[in-house]
Amino acid sequence: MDHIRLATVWLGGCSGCHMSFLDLDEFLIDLAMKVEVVYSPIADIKTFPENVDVTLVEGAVANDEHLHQLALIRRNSRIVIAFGDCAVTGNVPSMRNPLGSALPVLNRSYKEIADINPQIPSNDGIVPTLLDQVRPIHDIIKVDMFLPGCPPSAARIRAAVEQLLAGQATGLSGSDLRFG
Amino acid sequence: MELPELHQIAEKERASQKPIRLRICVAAGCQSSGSLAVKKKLEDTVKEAGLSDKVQVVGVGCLKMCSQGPLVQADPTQTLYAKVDETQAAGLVGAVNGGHCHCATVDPNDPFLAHQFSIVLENSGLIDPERIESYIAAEGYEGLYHVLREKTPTEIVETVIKSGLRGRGGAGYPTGLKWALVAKMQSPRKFVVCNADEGDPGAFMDRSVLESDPHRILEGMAIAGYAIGATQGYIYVRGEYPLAIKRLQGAIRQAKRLGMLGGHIFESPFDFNIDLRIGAGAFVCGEETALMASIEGRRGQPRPRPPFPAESGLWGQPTLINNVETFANIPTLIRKGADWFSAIGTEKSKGTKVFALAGKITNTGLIEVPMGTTLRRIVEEMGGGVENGGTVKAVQTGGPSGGCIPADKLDTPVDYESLAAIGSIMGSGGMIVMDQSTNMVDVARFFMEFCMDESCGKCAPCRAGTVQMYRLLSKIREGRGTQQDIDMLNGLCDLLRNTSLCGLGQTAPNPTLSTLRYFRHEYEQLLTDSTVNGQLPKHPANTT
Amino acid sequence: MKRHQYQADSLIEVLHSAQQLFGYLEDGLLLYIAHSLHVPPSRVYGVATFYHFFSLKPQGKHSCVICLGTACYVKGATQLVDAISQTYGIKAGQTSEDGQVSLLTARCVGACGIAPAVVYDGTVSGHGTSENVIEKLKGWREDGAA
Amino acid sequence: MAVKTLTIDDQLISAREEQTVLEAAREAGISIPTLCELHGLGDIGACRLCLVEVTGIAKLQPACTTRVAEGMVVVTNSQRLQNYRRMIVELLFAERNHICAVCVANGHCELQDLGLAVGMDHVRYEYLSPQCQVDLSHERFGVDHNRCVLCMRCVRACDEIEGAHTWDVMGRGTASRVITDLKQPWGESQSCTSCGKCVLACPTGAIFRRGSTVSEMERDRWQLDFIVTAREKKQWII
Repeated sequence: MDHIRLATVWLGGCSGCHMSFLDLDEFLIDLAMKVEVVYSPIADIKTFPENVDVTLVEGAVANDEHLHQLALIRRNSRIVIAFGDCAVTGNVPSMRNPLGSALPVLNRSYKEIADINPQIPSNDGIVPTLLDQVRPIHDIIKVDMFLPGCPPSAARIRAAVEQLLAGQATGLSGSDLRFG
Repeated sequence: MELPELHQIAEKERASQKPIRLRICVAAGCQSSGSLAVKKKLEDTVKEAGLSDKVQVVGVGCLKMCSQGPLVQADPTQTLYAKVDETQAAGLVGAVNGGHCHCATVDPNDPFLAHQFSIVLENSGLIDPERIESYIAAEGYEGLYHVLREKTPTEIVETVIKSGLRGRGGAGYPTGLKWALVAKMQSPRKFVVCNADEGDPGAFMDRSVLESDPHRILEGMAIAGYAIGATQGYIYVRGEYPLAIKRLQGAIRQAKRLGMLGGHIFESPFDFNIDLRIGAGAFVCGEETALMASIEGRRGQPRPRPPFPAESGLWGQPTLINNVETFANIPTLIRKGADWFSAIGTEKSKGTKVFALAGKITNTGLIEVPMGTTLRRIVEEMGGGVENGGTVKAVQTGGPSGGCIPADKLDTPVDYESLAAIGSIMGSGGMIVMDQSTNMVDVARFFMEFCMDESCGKCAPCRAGTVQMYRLLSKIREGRGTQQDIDMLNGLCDLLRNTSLCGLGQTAPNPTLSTLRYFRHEYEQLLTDSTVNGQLPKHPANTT
Repeated sequence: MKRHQYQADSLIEVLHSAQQLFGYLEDGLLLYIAHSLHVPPSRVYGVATFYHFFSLKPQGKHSCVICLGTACYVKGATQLVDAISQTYGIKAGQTSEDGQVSLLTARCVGACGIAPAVVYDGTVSGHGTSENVIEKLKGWREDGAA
Repeated sequence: MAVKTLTIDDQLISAREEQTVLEAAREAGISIPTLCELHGLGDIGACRLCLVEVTGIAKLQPACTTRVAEGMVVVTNSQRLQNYRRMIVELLFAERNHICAVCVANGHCELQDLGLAVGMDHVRYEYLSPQCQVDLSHERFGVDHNRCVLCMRCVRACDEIEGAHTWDVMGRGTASRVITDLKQPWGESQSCTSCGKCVLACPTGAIFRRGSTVSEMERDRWQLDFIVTAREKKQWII
């Protein structure tokens, strides 16, 4: 059997979900027998490849680059999984949403509390522009499976991955659905 | 007071009338077109011309054709003058006195007037709403007299059951059964409540009745009080209707003075008082349990039924709640009998219904027609079709709880069942005509915004659901919606209809559902062609 | 309040009267009402904010209420609101900076026959247009400035 | 004491006539999701999660306010009811800013538990992201409106059990907020007795003990029931 082509992506989030993924410990070795990691923040690959079987997306949609990435991910992936609360709900990054727009956040971080040279960084094409509202990824693209948790525990990730390996992504249930 | 005294008052009132009478509408619609100034001018003109013995100017209630206001009708010729202004006063006074004038008149054979059948509005435009004598001269309070002196409460309830009268507030619950339910409750205190919280945007039937013939409501309520064994009544009236409030206050005062309210009415053992409660701007208070909460001085939030108000209403006591138009039917029904009443209308919907005809229509105003009249007759014949020669696209009945009826369903008769069958409701009687320039998604969004603003916030589906539905409708209206959004909207409609605590939430989906049913293409035209899968939908977040 | 015999269930009537007397319902006034009627302050506040009629902030010298009932809506009442909002930079429910004009909207004033209806300081006027509404408000502002 | 026999989810059950469908179901070990209901407080039937199907009644009935009746046939868990419940829970999650990961009640939250019970893996509705205050003016407690679901338990606990009626609800619709006195900071409330019953009653992390950090806010809900029982039955007074 061919290896499953697996990608993991890190959007607006803390990378905790990836850390939790690493907590799979020895199961990672079993996994390595069956999957090929074709794209990941922990692998040095620059562009998102084509023909990906499964993509785990960590993080919320917070800037315009995330939008483009997601479009590409969806086009090139058979199954997209919202990986962790930020991807599923917006979570902590979305706590700025009640402020209405990105500007108050930028002002606070780059101007009001700046030690030297207060200015909002802007460089078209290099620094991605923040979106006014942070959104869960299913607001932007179709998502095939949701894996909530902040972060999802290794056991929960394993439950989801095993479903995928068995070829039946029926979704999690019971306490594996707990947010937070 | 005995019957001869009542007749005496009527006789004296009729004798005081001059041979020529100019009845000018002083209800709110015509008042805002300046009818009070016209009335003053007419009075002055009569006085100056030395015609005071012969000509009399009377302020009356609604003369129905509101778009032609200020309206003046002359007796005995019955000529109806339209859009009368102060400068025409002299000409008008001259005309009724044998001269001529260039005032615009309405043809008495105009279908708008000719097809009307008046029960509720029988006195509207004829009597002076500020004088109880005027109502008595029109046989007012005679029904109450006979009821109190000659009938038992059970007989009254039976008459109402037999008449087939159904609640005119919208849902159409048989009035007689409601009365019977409260009547059989054993309780030392019971209440009668008149729901005059006419909240549907685009409805002004109840206001016109209250402003044109307030005593009719008092009489109807007193009869109800006798029938069910209540001694206290409340009228819950919208704060937005200052004139109606003023006239009701005056009417209650006069009725008390003449002994039609208070202790031992018409020398019978029956006591009955009525107090006003002024609403403070909350649509949900039209819902009976919310209305009662509001009368008790609390936030107007509904509670689950059962228990129904008939068992446990105001202050936990059995309470009868009917709307203005229902009570307004009672005096005539009692006077003329159940058989007379039940001969009018259709098999299941008896009597007449008052509609406030408005929107993009030539003749805006108040109409009363027998149940079973077709929408086409109302809109096209009586209403004169769309103004400026346009064509009808839809008719909205029942306000935020009702639906939009497409033009090809205009042959539907107006009765409770027929309207429900096509996804609308009778409602309290607002009827808004829309022409081709109206976007139906806009209409759905308008009503959803209304329901969102008016949701009391108590139950979760209505509070949080109306906001989501409003957002989905806005999204679709602004061209950002997808098929998935329409599906989600449908799902929410189903949720609210089946799980909301009160009628507001349960019926809030109706305008959306009916437009989705009959004007789905208007929604689909607005959808973005992008599929969610793989492409970016247009989203405000994506444009930043 | 005396007229209502200090009954707790007369709260809404009392609030009506208080607003008529003072124009709006200030916190101190609400507290006074609460104590006099023996109703919890939070209840008084809850009731006062539930009903659209009651205002907890001072209103402008003049009020302009645009009816947004269905009949008025179909006949373009939202354009009147937009026109005023644009001209004076106030949204529905707000008062202009000079305290002259409060812009309000209503859910049907029952004058559908003369839609769109506008209520200027309590007087209903029919057939409103962006032009005649702005004209009327301009008159008020000039009176205020003079 | 009259006994009524009824059927709940195909199970024949006998209940006392003053019991509600919810109480009868619980005694029989049938769980129906609830949120605004709390034992010891008056029922208001507002959250609509406990709606059940009753044969012969067209409308769904809230189990918490519907009395048992002889021969009644109740279905508590049809596919249709499950769908509605999930939608309602999603609507609640979308209405305020419920960020479980940084909530004092994380792991001890009835809303979170409901998410599991109805099988919610994500929220399909748009998050409304309203601006909400956090009031920390009280020396012992705090209120975070981001996490309030307007169940009115605090209002009822304060009114029915403590008798202070410090809490009420202001505004209407989705703009409703729970308030203390004249919407003043809780710490300045004249009527509050600082009894903490509202803290015990709150189903989410909206009302909490100050100093609690993420996941630390646990409550002994039996205390409320204990107080009510003691007051009503007076069984410990000689």
